[in-house]
Amino acid sequence: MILGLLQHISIQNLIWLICLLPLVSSCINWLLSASSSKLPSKAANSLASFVGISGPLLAFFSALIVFWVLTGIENSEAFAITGPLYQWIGFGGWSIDIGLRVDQLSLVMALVVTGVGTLIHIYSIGYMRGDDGYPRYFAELNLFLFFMLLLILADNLILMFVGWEGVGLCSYLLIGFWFSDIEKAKAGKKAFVVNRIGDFAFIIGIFLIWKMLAGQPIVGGSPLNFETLERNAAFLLPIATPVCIALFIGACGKSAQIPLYVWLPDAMAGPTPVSALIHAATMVTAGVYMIARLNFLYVLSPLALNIVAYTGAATALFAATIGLTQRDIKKVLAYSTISQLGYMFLAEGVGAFGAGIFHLVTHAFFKAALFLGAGSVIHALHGEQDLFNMGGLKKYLPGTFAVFFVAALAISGIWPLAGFYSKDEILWQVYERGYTGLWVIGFITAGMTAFYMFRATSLAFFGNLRIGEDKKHHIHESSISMLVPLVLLGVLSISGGWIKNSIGTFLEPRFASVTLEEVTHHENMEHILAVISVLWAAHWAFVAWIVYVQKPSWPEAMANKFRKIHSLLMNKYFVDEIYDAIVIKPLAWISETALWKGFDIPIIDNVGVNGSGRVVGFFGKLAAVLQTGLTPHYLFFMVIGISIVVGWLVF
Amino acid sequence: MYSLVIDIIKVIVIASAVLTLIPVLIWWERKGAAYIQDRRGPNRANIFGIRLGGLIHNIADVFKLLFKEDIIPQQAHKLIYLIAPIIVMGVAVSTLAVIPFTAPVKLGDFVIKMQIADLNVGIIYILAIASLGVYGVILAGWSSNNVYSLFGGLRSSAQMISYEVAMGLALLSVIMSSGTVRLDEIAALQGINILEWNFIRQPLAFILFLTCLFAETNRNPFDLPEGESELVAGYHTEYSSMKFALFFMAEYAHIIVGSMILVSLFFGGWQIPFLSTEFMHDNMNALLKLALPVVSVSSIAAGVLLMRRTKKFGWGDARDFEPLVFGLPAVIFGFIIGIAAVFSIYLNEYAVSIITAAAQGAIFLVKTLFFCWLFIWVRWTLPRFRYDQLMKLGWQIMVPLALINIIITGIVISR
Amino acid sequence: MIFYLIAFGIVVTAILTIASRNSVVSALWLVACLFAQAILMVTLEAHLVAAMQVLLYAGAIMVLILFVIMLLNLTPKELKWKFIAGERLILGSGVIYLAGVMGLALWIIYKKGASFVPAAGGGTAGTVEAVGKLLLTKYALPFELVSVTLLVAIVGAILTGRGK
Amino acid sequence: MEYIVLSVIIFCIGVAGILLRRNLIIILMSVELMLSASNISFVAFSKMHGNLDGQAVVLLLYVLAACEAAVGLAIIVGLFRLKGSVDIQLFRDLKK
Repeated sequence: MILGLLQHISIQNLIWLICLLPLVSSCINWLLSASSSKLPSKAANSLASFVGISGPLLAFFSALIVFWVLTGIENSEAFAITGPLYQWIGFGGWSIDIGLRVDQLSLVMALVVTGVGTLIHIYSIGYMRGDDGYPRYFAELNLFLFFMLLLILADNLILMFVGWEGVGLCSYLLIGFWFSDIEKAKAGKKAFVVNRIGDFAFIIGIFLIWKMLAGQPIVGGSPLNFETLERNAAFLLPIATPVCIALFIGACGKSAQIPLYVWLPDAMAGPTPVSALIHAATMVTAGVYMIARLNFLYVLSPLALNIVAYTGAATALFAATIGLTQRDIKKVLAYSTISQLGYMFLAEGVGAFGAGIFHLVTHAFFKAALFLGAGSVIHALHGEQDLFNMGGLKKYLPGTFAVFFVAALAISGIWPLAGFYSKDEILWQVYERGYTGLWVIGFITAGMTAFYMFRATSLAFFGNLRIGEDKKHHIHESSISMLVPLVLLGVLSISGGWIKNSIGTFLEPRFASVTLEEVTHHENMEHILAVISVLWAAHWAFVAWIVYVQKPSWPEAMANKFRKIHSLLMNKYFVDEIYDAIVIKPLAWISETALWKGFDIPIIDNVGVNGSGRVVGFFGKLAAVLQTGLTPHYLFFMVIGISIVVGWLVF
Repeated sequence: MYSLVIDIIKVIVIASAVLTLIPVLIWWERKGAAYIQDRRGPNRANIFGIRLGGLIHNIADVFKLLFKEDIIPQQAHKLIYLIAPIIVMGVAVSTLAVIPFTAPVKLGDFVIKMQIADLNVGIIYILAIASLGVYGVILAGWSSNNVYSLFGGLRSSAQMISYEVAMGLALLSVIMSSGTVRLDEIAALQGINILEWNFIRQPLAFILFLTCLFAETNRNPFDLPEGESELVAGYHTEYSSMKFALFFMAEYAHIIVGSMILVSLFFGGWQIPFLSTEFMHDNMNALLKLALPVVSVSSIAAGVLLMRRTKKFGWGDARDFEPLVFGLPAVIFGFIIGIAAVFSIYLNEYAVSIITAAAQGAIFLVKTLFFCWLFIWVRWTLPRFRYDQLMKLGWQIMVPLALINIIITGIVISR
Repeated sequence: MIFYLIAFGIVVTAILTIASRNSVVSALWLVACLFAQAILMVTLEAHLVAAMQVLLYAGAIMVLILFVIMLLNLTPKELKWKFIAGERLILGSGVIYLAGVMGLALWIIYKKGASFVPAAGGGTAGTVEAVGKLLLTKYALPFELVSVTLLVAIVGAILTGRGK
Repeated sequence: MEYIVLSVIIFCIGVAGILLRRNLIIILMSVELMLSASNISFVAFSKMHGNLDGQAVVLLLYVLAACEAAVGLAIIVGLFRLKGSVDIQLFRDLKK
């Protein structure tokens, strides 16, 4: 039947369908949201959830069909399908098209985004039940999915930037979903503003590319098209370093790397499925994806690649240390996300783009599982997020516990779960390419990851129940609509890593250009390192379990002993305060005294706006003498004017 | 030079013929009304006892109107008050210019079109002139300086503008199916077969046009501009004497001219059913041999029948011999025709042409009079519309119907 | 010769149009003027245009204007011949303007010495078929645009005239 | 050429009417006069150039004249409702 259907649907249309289906359901949900006061809320909500799920689900199926069809094509060059729809901007022989591009890289991303996105949508039905803004929630979530797919499938930088900005907007909307709470609204604003810094750098990067390519005898169509860029990469050699750095700053903003990571922990203010979808699985990986997409550009600049690698490693370690001490379960996961994103950048920085993307995929699975598990816990405890108020939930929430535990094992890198394969691949690539220092950092971070993940698991699910009596009898396992996605994600967390070899070969054509140096295989070394890192992670996981379950007094003691370090970590190295002191305060002062009181009021307001008004008013008063209010007088002037013009023409 | 003379002759003949028809129509209306209301109608006025079935009444009317005092209201705008009836009458008569009365008459090499002016804009000329007709009414109403008159004038102008739209649209479908705007061509195109005349081919247009004609002539059931139960006498309330007579006559002139247009457009004009011009031309002598005895016998029989009524009532004065006025000439006419038939006179080509034309003209006249009778018939049997009903009918029923008709015609002729 | 006769008629009726005290009389003079113009167009072989001039201008537009005049039923005071404010200035300038334009026109005629010469070969008889064909082929777009304009004008007139 | 001069003269008479009269209806009629003046020159040019374009344009102009009359009269009626007069001198609310 599918084959019969496929004969009627061209593959190009299907690609557009992937992108547009979420937009359609978003539009319908916006309408529902706008008219929700007129509809019975129950009907509106069920309609909203139906529409909200069917869009991503159909998009996922479309992506699957595209995948299925395209893997049947032998020729890997023909794999890249671009579908330009129409010219968007055109000038002087240059043009920017609206077009989508499906190749191995974007297809993998699209599958992950639509797949995980669909699961989280289904989860949201249970999680958001009874919320006032139910249709609005789905509308925004669907809109996000649309922009994310646009970002992924775009065939040129400008359209990608549209998606880039769109996901930023949706992130802002969803972080501040409960905008009546001023703190949450502020968190959304913070995410938006911080992202803007990165976006600015991104735009500058695009401009630099444009400037460089202008006037060059480029081959191919639209100059910002990825394909054209790849073919003409040689022209960009002189400015590869600044371009790559500028684009990387953009990636830093979106993917929460030092120094622009500060928004991500605050972004936990949004609903937990949003955190899972946007701030763990999809949007934050946009930077990783962008660098992988532009790998042909990055390989031109070893300096930029090194910057990427070192920034990634630093972020991984830095965020992991903060994660050690956080009390809020979602904050722990947030710092964990930052840390794992650091891993991905580390991989890309050393030139192992495939490993980075692979980690992205597995991370999407287990981090989504962790977040949804945390969401399930929070849901069960009626909004309680403090780890030290939980404990012993294993008994009450067996399903959630199983998934959370498996996902924690996965992220820690225990064989044979998903995280092991991807993280080990990264560490091995780092080691193999000679970045031994970075490998050490990554190795230490892996241990920390295992520790803080099992700290969180232990505090939440083992030991005694520390929650207040009043909330105890409310504790219940989540509904089926929440559990099914959880379990599916758990299964994916287990099995996601087994595709390591096939995904490597699958993605290879995209990264064919990346050959930093001749890589020689050390089979034994790889296995030895793998065993070491599994043992290392397991060791720290066990330590965490001992410390937080068997000897609950130890953490207290440790904290007292290393009071300064602990408070430094507790307060996230005071980064927010430092930013406040060196950036925000001076900026606010300059804005107020110099720009507002010093320039805006006296010059723009008085001279510019009111002054021009006064000048016009003065001449207006002069001209008002002519205005008698009598139509014949106006006609008289008109006739005189026409007579003059006609006289001018005649003579 | 010849053509100018012929034109002048045509104008005089046609105008006088139509003007002669007016008193006949007035008489007919009176008698028709009486017949419909089951009474006798005018039958008192006489000349030496000869009443001609009330026809003498018209002569009495003329004398009355001629010698009546001509009153011009003090506040009236004198010039316009004077001009208005002239406009009405002039417009009514000037439409005659494009009506074809017979097929073109061939006298040797000389072809005379029996049409005063052969304009290439045809129907549009009729519409243009008809649209001027409203000026007479509206100016009469305004210049009288009488509120009722003014209302009559206003109603008339609104009514005429409204119905002109439907009229033009109805005519458009006829023009479309005929492919020409010249009246003579439209009349000629309809042929001698009754089933090909336009009232069969364009039934909706015919009904719409007929209705609009009633409205344009201000006749019942559309006589709101003069509706005597509401506006005394409408726009001619203040008129008297011969000025009133002009309005009065113009109404009947309108009816006659309107009927003529209707006949030309929808009822084959001068076409005699099943007898084409050429056929008559070629076989006129044979036709006369057939027709003349019939005419002769029927004329004598009618005359004898009439004369048998002499002295029926025994009044003892000239009235007793009244039937002789028509009966005797009929008998004499019948005998003359009979003699002609017996001696079988042979007609030359010119005479044949003229007789053909006369027959066609006669048929045209008969058709016209039939529609004049329709006008009278409708007037005395239908009630008057209310003004809003009138407007609704015009704009919401007739115009859409006319448009639908145009669309249907377009579909049919484009096939 | 006949042209000068008609032209004289047109000019006289036009002047009477703007000079009449009573707007009804004025409208009638305008009708006469338009009628005279129609006759002028007949002499130029523009038969359809002439018929349309009578049908549309005299038959429809002027009837509408008369209708409105009568509907408004102006008082005698309204009918007085009144100049607008600043009359001397405008009257003076108007006269100068008229004199100037007419003088200019006459001067151009005198200078150029050109006279009206009809194009050779004819083909300018404005029959319904010829003009209609032109309207529906070459001028199809303006024709449609004018129809839309008419529709807009109708809607506008109804909305404006409906009052409250 | 005579036709053009006639057209110009009629046009100028129309302009004079607009400038000098205070009655709105007469002003409207003056506008119509100006429009018809242009018709004369169109028809004359049509004859002069030996084609029918001028006449076609005149037919379009009639429609525009009808539009103008309809809208203009509607405005006049509205103004009359407002002030009870059609004296153009009364309508100077823009000055206030």
